Amino acid sequence: MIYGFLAQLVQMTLILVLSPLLTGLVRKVKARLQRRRGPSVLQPYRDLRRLLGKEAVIADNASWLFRVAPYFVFAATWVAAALVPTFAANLMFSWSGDLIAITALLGSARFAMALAGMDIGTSFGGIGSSREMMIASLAEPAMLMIVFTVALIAGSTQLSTIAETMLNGHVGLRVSLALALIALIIVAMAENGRVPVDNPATHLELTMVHEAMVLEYSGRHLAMIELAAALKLTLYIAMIACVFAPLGMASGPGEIGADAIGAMAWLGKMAAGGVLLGVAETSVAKMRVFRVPNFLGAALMLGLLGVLLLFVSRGM
Amino acid sequence: MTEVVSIVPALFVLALAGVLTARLPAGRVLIYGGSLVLCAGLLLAGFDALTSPVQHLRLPLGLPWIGTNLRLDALSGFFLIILGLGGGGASLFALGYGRHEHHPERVLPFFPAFLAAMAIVLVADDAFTFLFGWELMSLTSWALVMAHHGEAGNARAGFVYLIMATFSGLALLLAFGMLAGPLGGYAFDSMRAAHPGMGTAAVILVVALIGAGSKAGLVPLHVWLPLAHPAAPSHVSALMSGVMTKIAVYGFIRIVFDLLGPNQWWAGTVVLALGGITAVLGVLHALMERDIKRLLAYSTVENIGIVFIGLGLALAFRATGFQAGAALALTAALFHALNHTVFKSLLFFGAGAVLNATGARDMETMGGLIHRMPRTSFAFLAGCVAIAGLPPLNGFASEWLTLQAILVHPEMSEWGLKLMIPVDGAALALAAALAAACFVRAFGIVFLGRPRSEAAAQARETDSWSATAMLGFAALCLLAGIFPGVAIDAIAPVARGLTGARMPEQLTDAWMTIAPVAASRSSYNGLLVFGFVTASILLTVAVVHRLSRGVRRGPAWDCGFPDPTTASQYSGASFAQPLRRVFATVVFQAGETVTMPPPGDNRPASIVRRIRDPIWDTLYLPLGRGVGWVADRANKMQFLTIRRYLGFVFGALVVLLMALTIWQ
Amino acid sequence: MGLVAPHGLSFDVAHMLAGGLVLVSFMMLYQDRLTALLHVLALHAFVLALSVAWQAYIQDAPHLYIAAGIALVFKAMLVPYALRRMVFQMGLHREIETVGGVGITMLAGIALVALSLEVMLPVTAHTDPVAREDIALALSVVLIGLLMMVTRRNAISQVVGFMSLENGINLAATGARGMPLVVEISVAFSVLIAFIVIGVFLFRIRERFDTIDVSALDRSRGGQR
Amino acid sequence: MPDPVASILLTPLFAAAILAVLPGYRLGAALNMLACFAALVFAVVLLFDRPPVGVYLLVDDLNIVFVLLNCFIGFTTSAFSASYIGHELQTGRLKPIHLRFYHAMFQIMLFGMNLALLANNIGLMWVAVELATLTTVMMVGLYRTAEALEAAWKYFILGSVGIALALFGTILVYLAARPVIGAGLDAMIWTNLQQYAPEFDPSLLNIAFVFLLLGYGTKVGLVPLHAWLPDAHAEGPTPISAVLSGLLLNVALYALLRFKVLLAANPHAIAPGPLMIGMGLLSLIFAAFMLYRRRDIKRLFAYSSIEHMGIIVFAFGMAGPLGNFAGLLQMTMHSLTKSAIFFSVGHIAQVKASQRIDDMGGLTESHPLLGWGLVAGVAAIVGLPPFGVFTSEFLAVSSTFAREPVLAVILVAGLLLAFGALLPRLNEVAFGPVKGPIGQVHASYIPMFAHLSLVLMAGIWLPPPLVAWFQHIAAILG
Repeated sequence: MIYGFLAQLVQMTLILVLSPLLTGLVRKVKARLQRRRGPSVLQPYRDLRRLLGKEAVIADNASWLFRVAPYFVFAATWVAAALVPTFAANLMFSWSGDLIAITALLGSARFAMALAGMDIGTSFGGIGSSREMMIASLAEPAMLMIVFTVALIAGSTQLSTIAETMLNGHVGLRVSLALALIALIIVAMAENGRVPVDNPATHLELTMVHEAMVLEYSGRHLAMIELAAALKLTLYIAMIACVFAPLGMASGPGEIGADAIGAMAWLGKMAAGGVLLGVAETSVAKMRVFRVPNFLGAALMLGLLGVLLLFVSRGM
Repeated sequence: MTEVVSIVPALFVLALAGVLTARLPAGRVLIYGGSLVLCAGLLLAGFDALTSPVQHLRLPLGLPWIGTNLRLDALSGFFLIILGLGGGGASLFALGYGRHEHHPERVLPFFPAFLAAMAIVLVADDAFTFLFGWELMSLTSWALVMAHHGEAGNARAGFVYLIMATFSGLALLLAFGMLAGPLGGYAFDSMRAAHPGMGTAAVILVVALIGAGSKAGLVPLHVWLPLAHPAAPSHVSALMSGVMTKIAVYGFIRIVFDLLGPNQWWAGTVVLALGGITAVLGVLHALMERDIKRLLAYSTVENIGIVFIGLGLALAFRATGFQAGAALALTAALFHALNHTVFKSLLFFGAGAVLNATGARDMETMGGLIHRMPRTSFAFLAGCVAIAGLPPLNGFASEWLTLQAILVHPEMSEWGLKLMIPVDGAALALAAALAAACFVRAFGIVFLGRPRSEAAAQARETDSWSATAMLGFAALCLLAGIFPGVAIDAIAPVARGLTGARMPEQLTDAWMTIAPVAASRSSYNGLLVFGFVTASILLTVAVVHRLSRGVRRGPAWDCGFPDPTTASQYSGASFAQPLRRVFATVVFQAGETVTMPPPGDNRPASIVRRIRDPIWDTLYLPLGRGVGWVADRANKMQFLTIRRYLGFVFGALVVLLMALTIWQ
Repeated sequence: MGLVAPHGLSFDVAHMLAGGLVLVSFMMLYQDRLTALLHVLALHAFVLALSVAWQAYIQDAPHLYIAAGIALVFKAMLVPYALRRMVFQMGLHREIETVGGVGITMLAGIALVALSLEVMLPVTAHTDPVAREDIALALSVVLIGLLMMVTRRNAISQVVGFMSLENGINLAATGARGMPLVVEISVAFSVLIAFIVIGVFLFRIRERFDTIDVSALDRSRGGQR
Repeated sequence: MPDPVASILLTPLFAAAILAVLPGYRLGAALNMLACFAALVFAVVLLFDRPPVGVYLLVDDLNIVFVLLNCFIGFTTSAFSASYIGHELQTGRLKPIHLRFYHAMFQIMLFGMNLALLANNIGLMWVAVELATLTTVMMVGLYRTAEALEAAWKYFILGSVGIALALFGTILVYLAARPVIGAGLDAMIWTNLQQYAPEFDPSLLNIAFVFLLLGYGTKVGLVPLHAWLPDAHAEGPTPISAVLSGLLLNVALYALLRFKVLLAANPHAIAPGPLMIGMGLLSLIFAAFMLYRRRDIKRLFAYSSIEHMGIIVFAFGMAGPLGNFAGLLQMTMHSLTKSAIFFSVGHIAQVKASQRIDDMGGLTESHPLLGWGLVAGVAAIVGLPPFGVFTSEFLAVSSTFAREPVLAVILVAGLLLAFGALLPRLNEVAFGPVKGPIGQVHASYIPMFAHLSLVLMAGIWLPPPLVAWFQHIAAILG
């Protein structure tokens, strides 16, 4: 009981603490690939500290919503991330929300973010929110299709159960799973605002999506948003790992050994994911905003195809 | 039972009182206060009926050899709860809102009558009583739609509405005629007893779907909603959108699930297809809309689509003998119906408050209301989150259940279901995502940003009655979201009555987690999610505020080019533009023409958007034209010479005589 | 005397008279001058009177003589005379009007006679043949009268057509053995009223429109009503 | 206590005689109402002591309904016409001399109708119908305008042809009856005819029915024999429009029903049902389409009368206990509702000094009682609850769909079409901006609301004895 509670606590803190590191890692990889030395992998922590230290300047006509949004975004993302099994499945509260709930929690965070973007009534905030919702309106269904595929194979929408099925069950290689994986990667790109959908580094107004939304933020609010973004990235990579490479994950908190192994394995996967992401981002170019729908539409179609295959002929 | 039987006449008495006292200020308090109390009574009766055994009552009214048969079972009880909730909320809201009504004498008499008619439908146990209530419901609500008959377009709205309503009534009449058989067994019991053949059952099902669907707003029979709902006073719109469409759902369930008995699996596919199309088309329409109440009406269409997806699943599962799944799907549908009543009423209340404050329904003239109307904006925000299907509010709970129902049973042997169920899953997901976008737009344009008109800048917060109603419903959204188990267990008897199975008991779990099948398969705990989010918000705030320095106000940054004119901020149309490019170009043949004068020319640039409703263009316009064409031809028969008319008589005589010779 | 045996003299005469009536109806169809038409109308009524009288004789029903008298006086004399005066007053006596060729109208008439015979054929014979044949012929007279009203434009010729129709009904009524007096009286009575009212109307109509051509009455209007 | 039947027939006659010479319209109107009321009282008395079947007169379950309805609507209409005529006199459209004529004719017309209903002799009935027709022709022509004269003329010509055909049919029936019953009066008495109908010569009956259907059908206003009806309704004084729609059509329908019973009784004769169903549906659909382009409010409701007659004839054609019951109820409700509508329309036309819909608008604003009365009337006539027409249409449609789905679908389509035509006109007249003069008219609302409340009551609760009675009649009609 106590241990289970501790495990849950560890899980939450682990994700929270490590997520900036992952961002830093990705940046570092990109920098190296671009023949730059780049900042240290710990740079994100420093940024956060700096932002927290600054006083926050907010517009005169900002409403309470503008001030609450960052905290809500952060909290929702954090809770969602905490629900993804990292080193061990079947954590104490893992059943309080399944894969669909996680997706929806991220949706709420996005909802709040988009509203905050419109609060000041600037043109850029509008651009950001409107594009963000447009992207989401395709990414979310795609995500749900992926959830369907996985859930139909595992017979559950519960991430822990899915991980165990993938781990122990005789799933084997499946067409629909492959489709789902591709779709999930595309969605993850879009959701985290990475190249080719959006560029987290850019501040060229007309190409911004996420950055345009948060343009008015500063100080601790901005810190919260940055942290939330990092958490989200971690969450997606962890999710991919948990579903498609649950190797080494402990089937449940209990004996220290298994958990330790699981933690090690997880850290490895995260690192690998970060490196791969960096490579991917440097190797492709950002696309125009209105090409994004086709990109995501492809993901949606892939996901739907996977589900249809499962429905029409079991065992694919 | 006795409560209902005493409440309905009381409502009619109120209607009469409304005729007499309409012009007095006391009339408003009397009518709406009375309706509030009586709706509370209906609510209690509904709760009572959920648990207690079926009650019958026969009154010596209507057709003597049939009588007026009333029946109160779990299903009626559940929808009585919906009616009591929505009606009570509307009455409470109207206690304050009605103050701004210019023609109270056109609203007060019909409001209680409308409620009474809906109650009659819910407890009717024979075709005559049912249709009596059904048509009366249409008539009274039509009168309410025509309350502001002076405004442009309302006459047309009332026309389209009443035509479609009568169409639905006649369709149901045909269905009942088929069920009753030539001997006229109009009592529902005899209909249950009679088991129609397959062909007959198919006809009945289709006709009933048309009849109930056109009242509920299924595509392509939805055209009246976006016309009629905005035309009515806001609390009536809330009632029509939040409750009346549910009464239509009730009609469908009562006929198809209860009276018709076992069905074929293809029925499920038909309903699923319609539901999916309705959900997506409805929300797309809502996205393109700039009139706030029309937007809400279209979103009602979307939610009805979601409800019907659940019903279709239930039909499919029931036909394939998978009763647990049927129970799950039906529960999801009913739960969503209940939730929709709550948040749609809330949203229409908010729209009404805004309408009063700014005197406009056009979102493009609003903005920044969050500063002027804090309570309204807060409640409206809650409604938006709920209807967008986001945790931890109730919209998510029911949509989550529906998704679980889609996932619960992939092993289908029928090809139609194999294809239709996953496609509907995609449609549902798409609809949910688009709804989120739609309501970000709605709230953002109306309440956030800077005021786009003087009226918006001068807006004043609404009265405390209305605020109470809105905040109360907002609280309900939260409660239903974090304690979904309560609702599910409450629905269980309904599901058992109609599908022979029920969802597993939910409230046994200590943490109030809901698990449709088993916790290992899928589970959701609204309470915990809510708790975690709140806790971590508080935690973070505490920590961060300790670490960091204070907050300073300053001019907006806006990349260094802050623009004083409010026109520079994003408008509803520009917000919808990316989505319009992505979806509407295909569905609505949307297009835009930009005229950009050359540099140095100081004529204003302009952009014109076109959107066409494919349903209206392909179905209703040709129909209307056809009728007009025939009418013109027939009209030539007027004012002929007497000789011609004699010719007709002569012709008729000769023809009949010839027919006679041939017959002999 | 009760039933007469079929194929007796009485039968032949009755039959001949009825046939004669049909013949006169055809003459009406043929006539396209109003004055001549009125003469034929008089003849028509005269033949009717004869056949009614004959019926009165063979049925030994004195009251039918009254009906015959009414037919003779009113229909064969007064009415044609009045109409004739009207025609001259309004200077219509030169008018020639038909709709569709005479030939076609006659063909239609023949077809109608065939139809009425065909319709009456299956009637079982235990109604005595006199009545049956008479009814068949009366039916054809009625139909031809209607045909006349349909094909003629002029109000007066329409009135004529209507009267020939009434004559046909008279024939039928008298042919029906033992039909109570009520009916004949009512028939004559109604015809009388009808005629008076028509007269009243013609009078009023002429006072408002310079022609009594009925089609001038229902001129097509602009705008919908 | 005088013999009620005789009194019902004689009261109007005496009244007519007096009214013809009585000066002063107030007195005339009062006497008119009084006479009608007396007739109504006697009709009610008829319910309780029913005289024995006579050679000429007959009172049975079937016709007593019609007689009661006739006297009741006659009375309410006379009350309405009192206020209506007063206004016509002020505006000078009518002169006192006309009024004397009008009142006398009104009574004679009622006499004719009651006689037609009470007659036990097909010949007598025919005479009575003819009488009623002629009087109504006079009334229609009352205004002496070109349109009125034309309408009356059209009505007269078509009516006389129709009546002639009906007479021919009557003669044929006599011919069919004579071999069985024997020559003479007996062969024309309803009671005998009904008794011996099975032995009649079927083919004669068939031909007879064709003629009777067309003859009396002209009066009922069945398409394609309807041409006189709209003009007569539109051009005559509104009380007459009310009487035409409310009563005369019913009288003709009654005659038709009687003969239908004869035919139905004869096993070898053609079934009258299909003919009536066909003509009924034709009338319904045609009238529904004709409703669309109407701009004259009285003409509009005249066509709606045709439509409803179509429904009624259809229901009687479908027969069966439910069909006949629906037909009877529909007929009663239609008479009450339509005359109520004409009551309100009459006053509306007087207020606006026009019958054109374009000159009307926003009546619920300017004249709430008239406006809402009209709204209620139209809601009732299109068959919306809580009004009685809903009940009958419910029975008609539902009972048909189980037996003949196609016919039911056509019927529903017709109803919907008619509704779609009436509703926009109602919107124009009752809602929207106020148009035309808004002066108040000295109107008596009692008749209109009396009818409407009756219809309302019938929609909510039908007295069981009435229902039992209707069911008995339905059984008679087979």
